[in-house]
Amino acid sequence: MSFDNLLPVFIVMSSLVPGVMIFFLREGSHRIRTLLNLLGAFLKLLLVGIMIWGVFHERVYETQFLIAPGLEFRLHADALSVLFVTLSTVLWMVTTIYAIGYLENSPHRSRFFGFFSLCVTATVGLALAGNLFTFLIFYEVLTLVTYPLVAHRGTPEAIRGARIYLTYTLVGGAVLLFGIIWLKSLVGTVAFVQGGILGAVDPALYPQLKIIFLLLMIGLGVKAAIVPLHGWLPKAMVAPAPVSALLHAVAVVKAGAFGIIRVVYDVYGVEFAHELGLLIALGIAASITIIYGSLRALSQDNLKKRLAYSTISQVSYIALGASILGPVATIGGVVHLVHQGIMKITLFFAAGNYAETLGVHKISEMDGIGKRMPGTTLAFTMGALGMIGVPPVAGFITKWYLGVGALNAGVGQWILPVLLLSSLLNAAYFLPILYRAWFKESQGAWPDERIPAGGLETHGALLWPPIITAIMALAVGLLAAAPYSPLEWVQLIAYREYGQ
Amino acid sequence: MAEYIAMALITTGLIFFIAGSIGLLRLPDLYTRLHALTKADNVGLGMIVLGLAIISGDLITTFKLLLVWLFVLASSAASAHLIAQRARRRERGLWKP
Amino acid sequence: MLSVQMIYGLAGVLLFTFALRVALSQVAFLRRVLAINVAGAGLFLVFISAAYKGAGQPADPVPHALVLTGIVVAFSATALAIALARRLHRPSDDD
Amino acid sequence: MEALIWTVFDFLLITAMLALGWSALSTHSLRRGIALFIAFGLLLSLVWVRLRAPDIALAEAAIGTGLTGALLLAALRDEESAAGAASTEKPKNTIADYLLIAATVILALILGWALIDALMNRQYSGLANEVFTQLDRSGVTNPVTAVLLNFRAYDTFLELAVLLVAVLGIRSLNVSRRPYLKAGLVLSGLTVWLVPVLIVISAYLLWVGAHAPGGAFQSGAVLAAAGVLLRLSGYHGAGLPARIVIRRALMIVGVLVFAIIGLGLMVLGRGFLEYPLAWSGSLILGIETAATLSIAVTLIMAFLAGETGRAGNQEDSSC
Amino acid sequence: MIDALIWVILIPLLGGLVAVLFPRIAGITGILSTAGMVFACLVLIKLVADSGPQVYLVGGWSAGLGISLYADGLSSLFLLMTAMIALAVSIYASSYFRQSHLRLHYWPLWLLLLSALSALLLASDLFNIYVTLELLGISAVALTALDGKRPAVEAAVRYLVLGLLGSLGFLAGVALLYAAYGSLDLATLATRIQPGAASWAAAALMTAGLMIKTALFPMHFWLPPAHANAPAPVSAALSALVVKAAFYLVLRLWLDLFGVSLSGGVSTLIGLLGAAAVLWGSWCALQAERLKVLAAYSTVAQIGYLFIFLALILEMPVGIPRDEAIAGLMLMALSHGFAKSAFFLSTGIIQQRQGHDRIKELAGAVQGMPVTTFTLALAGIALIGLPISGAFLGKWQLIDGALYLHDWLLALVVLAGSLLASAYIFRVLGQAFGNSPYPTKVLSIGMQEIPAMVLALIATLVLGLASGPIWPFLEVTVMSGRAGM
Repeated sequence: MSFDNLLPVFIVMSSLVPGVMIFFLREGSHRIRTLLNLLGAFLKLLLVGIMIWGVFHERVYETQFLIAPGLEFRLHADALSVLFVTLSTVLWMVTTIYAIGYLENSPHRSRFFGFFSLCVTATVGLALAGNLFTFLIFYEVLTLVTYPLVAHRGTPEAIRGARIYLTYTLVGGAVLLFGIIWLKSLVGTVAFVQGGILGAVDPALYPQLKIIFLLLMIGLGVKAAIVPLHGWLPKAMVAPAPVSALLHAVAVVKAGAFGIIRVVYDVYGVEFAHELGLLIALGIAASITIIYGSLRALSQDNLKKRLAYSTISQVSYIALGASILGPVATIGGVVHLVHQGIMKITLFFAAGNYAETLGVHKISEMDGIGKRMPGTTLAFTMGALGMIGVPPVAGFITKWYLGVGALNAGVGQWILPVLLLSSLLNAAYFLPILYRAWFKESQGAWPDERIPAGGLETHGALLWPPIITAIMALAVGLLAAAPYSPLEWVQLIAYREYGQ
Repeated sequence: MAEYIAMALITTGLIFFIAGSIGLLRLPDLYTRLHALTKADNVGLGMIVLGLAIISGDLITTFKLLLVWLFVLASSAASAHLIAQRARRRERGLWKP
Repeated sequence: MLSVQMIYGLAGVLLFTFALRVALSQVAFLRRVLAINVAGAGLFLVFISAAYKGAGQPADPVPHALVLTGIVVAFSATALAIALARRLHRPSDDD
Repeated sequence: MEALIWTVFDFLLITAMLALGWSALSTHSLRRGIALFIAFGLLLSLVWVRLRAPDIALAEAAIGTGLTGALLLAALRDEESAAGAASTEKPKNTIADYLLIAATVILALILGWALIDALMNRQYSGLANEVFTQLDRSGVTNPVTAVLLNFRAYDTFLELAVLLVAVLGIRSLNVSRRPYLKAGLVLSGLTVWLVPVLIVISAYLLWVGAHAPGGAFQSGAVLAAAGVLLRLSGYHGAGLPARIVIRRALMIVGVLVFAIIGLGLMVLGRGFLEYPLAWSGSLILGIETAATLSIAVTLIMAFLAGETGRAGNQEDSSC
Repeated sequence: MIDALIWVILIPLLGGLVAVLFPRIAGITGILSTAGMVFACLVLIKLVADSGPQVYLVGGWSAGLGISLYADGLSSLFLLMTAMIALAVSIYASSYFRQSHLRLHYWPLWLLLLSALSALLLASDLFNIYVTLELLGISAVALTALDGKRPAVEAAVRYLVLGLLGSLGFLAGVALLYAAYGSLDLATLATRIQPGAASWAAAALMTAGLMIKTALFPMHFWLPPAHANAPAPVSAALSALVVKAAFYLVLRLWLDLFGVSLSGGVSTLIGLLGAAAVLWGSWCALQAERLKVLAAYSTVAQIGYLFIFLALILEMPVGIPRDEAIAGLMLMALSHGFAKSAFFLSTGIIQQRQGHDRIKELAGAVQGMPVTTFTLALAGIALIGLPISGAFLGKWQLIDGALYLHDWLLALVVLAGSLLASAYIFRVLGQAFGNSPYPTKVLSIGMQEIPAMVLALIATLVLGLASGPIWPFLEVTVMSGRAGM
């Protein structure tokens, strides 16, 4: 086995091994824990860098072995997976730093960071999965390792939220499993191939294929929080901020969206899916989710709840992009995988800072918070503007490409209104926050001020991550045309997908 | 000749058995039943053994048969005694004329 | 046409099924044990009757051996069952 | 004429046996039930004789009826002594009972049909011929013993293990019982007189097993009977050796010797329990002797139900 | 070399005798002899893999007159599982029983139970199977009643009675078959047996008897009390091995004997019973208030899966899908064996630590012992059938086979069963996230926690990722096995 064959495994291992080691650390020894965490993160980053370079030069990184007859465990690096891997690796690293600061001297940290690393391991694994079987394995593992993170606080509501989360995701997993096995028993393979594997299927099977598509979408939609399968997401808000950040920006929700992209492009093949008329259905579901999420977000006073509903709506842009035929929309959708991640993680970091530093959880408590915590609030603002789609922040690019793509595909007449409306709604539920934060006077004392004013507004480990991600969000927007920028990369993906 | 004697003996033995069984069924209380059973059966068995011995005609078998008879005698006597003793201890099932 | 094998075999079947019925119905534990023993005897009867080859030639010894084994096995089970029952009736219980 | 007599005899025998079996299970008093069961057993051994299975007749009379009966009676004795352990039997003739009866009738019909089918058109005569052709290579002349201790010795080996396991289980429960009171003159006299005889008889049965009905089980059962007799007439140890280690040794010696001989043969490059023809007779006798001891001890201990006379000793029970 | 077959039986048996004679060294004897068993099993596996199924004529007499032992992929794999679990359980037990006087009785019975298992798995002579069944049943009952507490003894009584009824059914079948076909050797019978009243009745009786012994719904009611009231090492063995041995016989009989000539309606019935068992068992597990009761009911459910598998296999024509289904069944059975024993062992640790195993009150306990909790979690994952566990691949095969036969009902039952399973497993694991203080020690009782964890790891990672070799092994050794002879 050459290095190229092992690289995917190494990338998975680079967070698995530290994770397992962390489990067996004593609670007290946080220096070693931190060391292990960062070591793993850096190593992963390094390996991913190599992989980016290699994939760009069309090198093949593939690990596979037979688990059972016809069931192949296959890790494979193509442009799309590299995109997701990079995203999760970078954000995991930032989040780890954040979490170290966030969880300082709170109990059960070995458990927390152990599962934290396993969580990113699962994410990376399903990003690199080379077929639906492997994808399913990591998809379920992801469920299992995120459950303890959601339940981490151990309060009754935390456990309840975790149970709801688990119920949704396990049922989803079962449906997915059923769909995959059915698909395999029909066509014999479930490998990811650019352009899909169903080109030459006997038309008699089309009805069954439609049902299977539905099953797969349900199974993935649960994690992607597509209405009406989104119920778990607001409940899972009880988790600590870094967990929410990771869940919403990188791990769980994204896993679902990523899976949808995989199924549409590399299993069914976008043209074939279009022929079957599946894309329309997906598009409608996505649009509904976008609008519904935004509407619900409006009425939330709890900051994290509002962010949660905004996630529901934002993630569906990815599904929407996947549901529109043509490379441009594809670019819009896939690139949003990255953009939404960066922006949303910024927002959650900021929200976490407010809660940790000043005990602010409600939007109504945020008056004048901008003066108290300028750095954090700046980052928050950046993320919010990006979400609304204000150029030049990343979000704008997504919406632009989606719009153009829709027009090219000739479905503009109903996609554009959706985009417009959702942008308005985004503005409607973000701008008031910004207004309160910057322009209102604070009403006296903060609910629970832990860190005295003066000096740094909060712990460095809490302050820098949001700022960094905010800068990223701006950068990917400004430098969209630069080589190796997400957009460039996604265009590479799209044109490989459409064979142009 | 011996045949007929044997037959006769066995038949009488059987008759004794029948008598004993009838006694067991008909007699009023435990002691009388025991009486009927042991007496009749032991004699009956003895006669049958004798008959069989004559038929078989060789010594070893005769010896074995006799042993059988002795054992049955001993055990039935002992068991009868035990049963009677137990009943006696409980003073029950005694027949009042 | 009713051969010896058959009548004894059928007798065994009768014994088996009847005893089975008793064993399955609501009865005291000892009676259940009794019933299981009788049922076993019924099966042994089926074995042996199948082994019977008529007055002339000797019977098939294999079933005989099997039944001998079976008898001992049945006894072992019975003994254990009775010991369990005794344990339940032991006055000084739950020590 | 003779055939007719036989048929009549068969029918009488079967009817009597069935009647006894039936009533043993359906009388209301358990005690009577057990008594009838013993009678049933004796009649059954008559059936075995009729079907030319004398070995089984012996075993049935000794183990199947004698010891089992003794056990049941002893258990009954305890049950009656235990407070409130009255037999809890539901009143009959509920719906469930009728259903059960129907089910068993159907089962009986199916089984009967299957059996007739099996006996009517059987193309395969069973293993009798093979046994008799191989008999002279088995080292014994009694075919049943040949099957038990040579052809199917492995079964017998495991069967001894079953006996051992049962007695180990009984031992682990260590239930202690009211001791029987010392026997009166007559019984103890009988015992003193009978036990040696029983020992001689068991030895005879053991030896005769090689060429005639008899063998380890019958002889072991007789030996056990001697022990039970002793126990009933108030001897606590029931004639078992007092030293615990020896009891243990006696318990396992049957299986042990069996295994050791088997392994020894393997060491000599033969298969497990693959006797060389020259020795097979003596090997079988050796195994049977050991088995007899184990069986006797095991049966006695089963009867004693692991009780030692030193009752209630938790840490280390009978042996 | 071929003596490996007999050694697997003799080693634990001799160990048992030693344990009777010298209680002082019983514990070490137990560990050593189970280790020996493992070794013998490995030798046997090697043998089977290299040169196909093995036949051993005990006493050198030709099968039929004598008794033959038979080892193929199926039996040798079951044997290996038995030996490995036995080793782990023995190590565990040597610490579990250290303080209690029960050890005096535990070791001999346990070792003899093991030899019974090996003998049963290798037996290929119907009456010999009967004897091994009784040996197994009686030793299992004795072990169930080991701590003379009333509930245990009552459970044991019920267990014994039903076990005896089961063996009677089996014996009746043997009688019929011998009467009809004049042989007891499975291979010989397989060539002689033809459809007919006798064969059908025999098949029905034997299967029914074995179904009682393997506690297939609705004959399962004896299992939960027995398994929930026995000492933990015993429960582990009963749930993981004893029940499965009876199932192995069902499989063996139908693959080698009845399946060859008889077929038809049975599979539907078996499938329905299996489905009912899955749903009912899981449901009861969900209701259970004690951890061990939960585990026991989950065994009922798992047996259901195996029977669903059997039903599918009986439907399938001989060929690749059937072979894969058999392999999947094997994987399912193996991973359940390992997982369930790990689960029971961990439960025992908790019970010893807490003095009870009431699920609602476990919160502190579960967190006090991270390794045990981890073990419970791993075992639970295997019981649910989530990746990465052998059961996941098994369930995959199961659903695959069901779809292959267009048997949607069974496929859905399997899914529902998994969901119920996850519900009752996470009912327990949910307790692991209270706020009670973190333990200072990661490992509290190594001698007990490590064997349990190893078993759980085998059930999940090893069988889930490295089970590749099992498939060709089974295909070579089972399919080319008896049915052809």
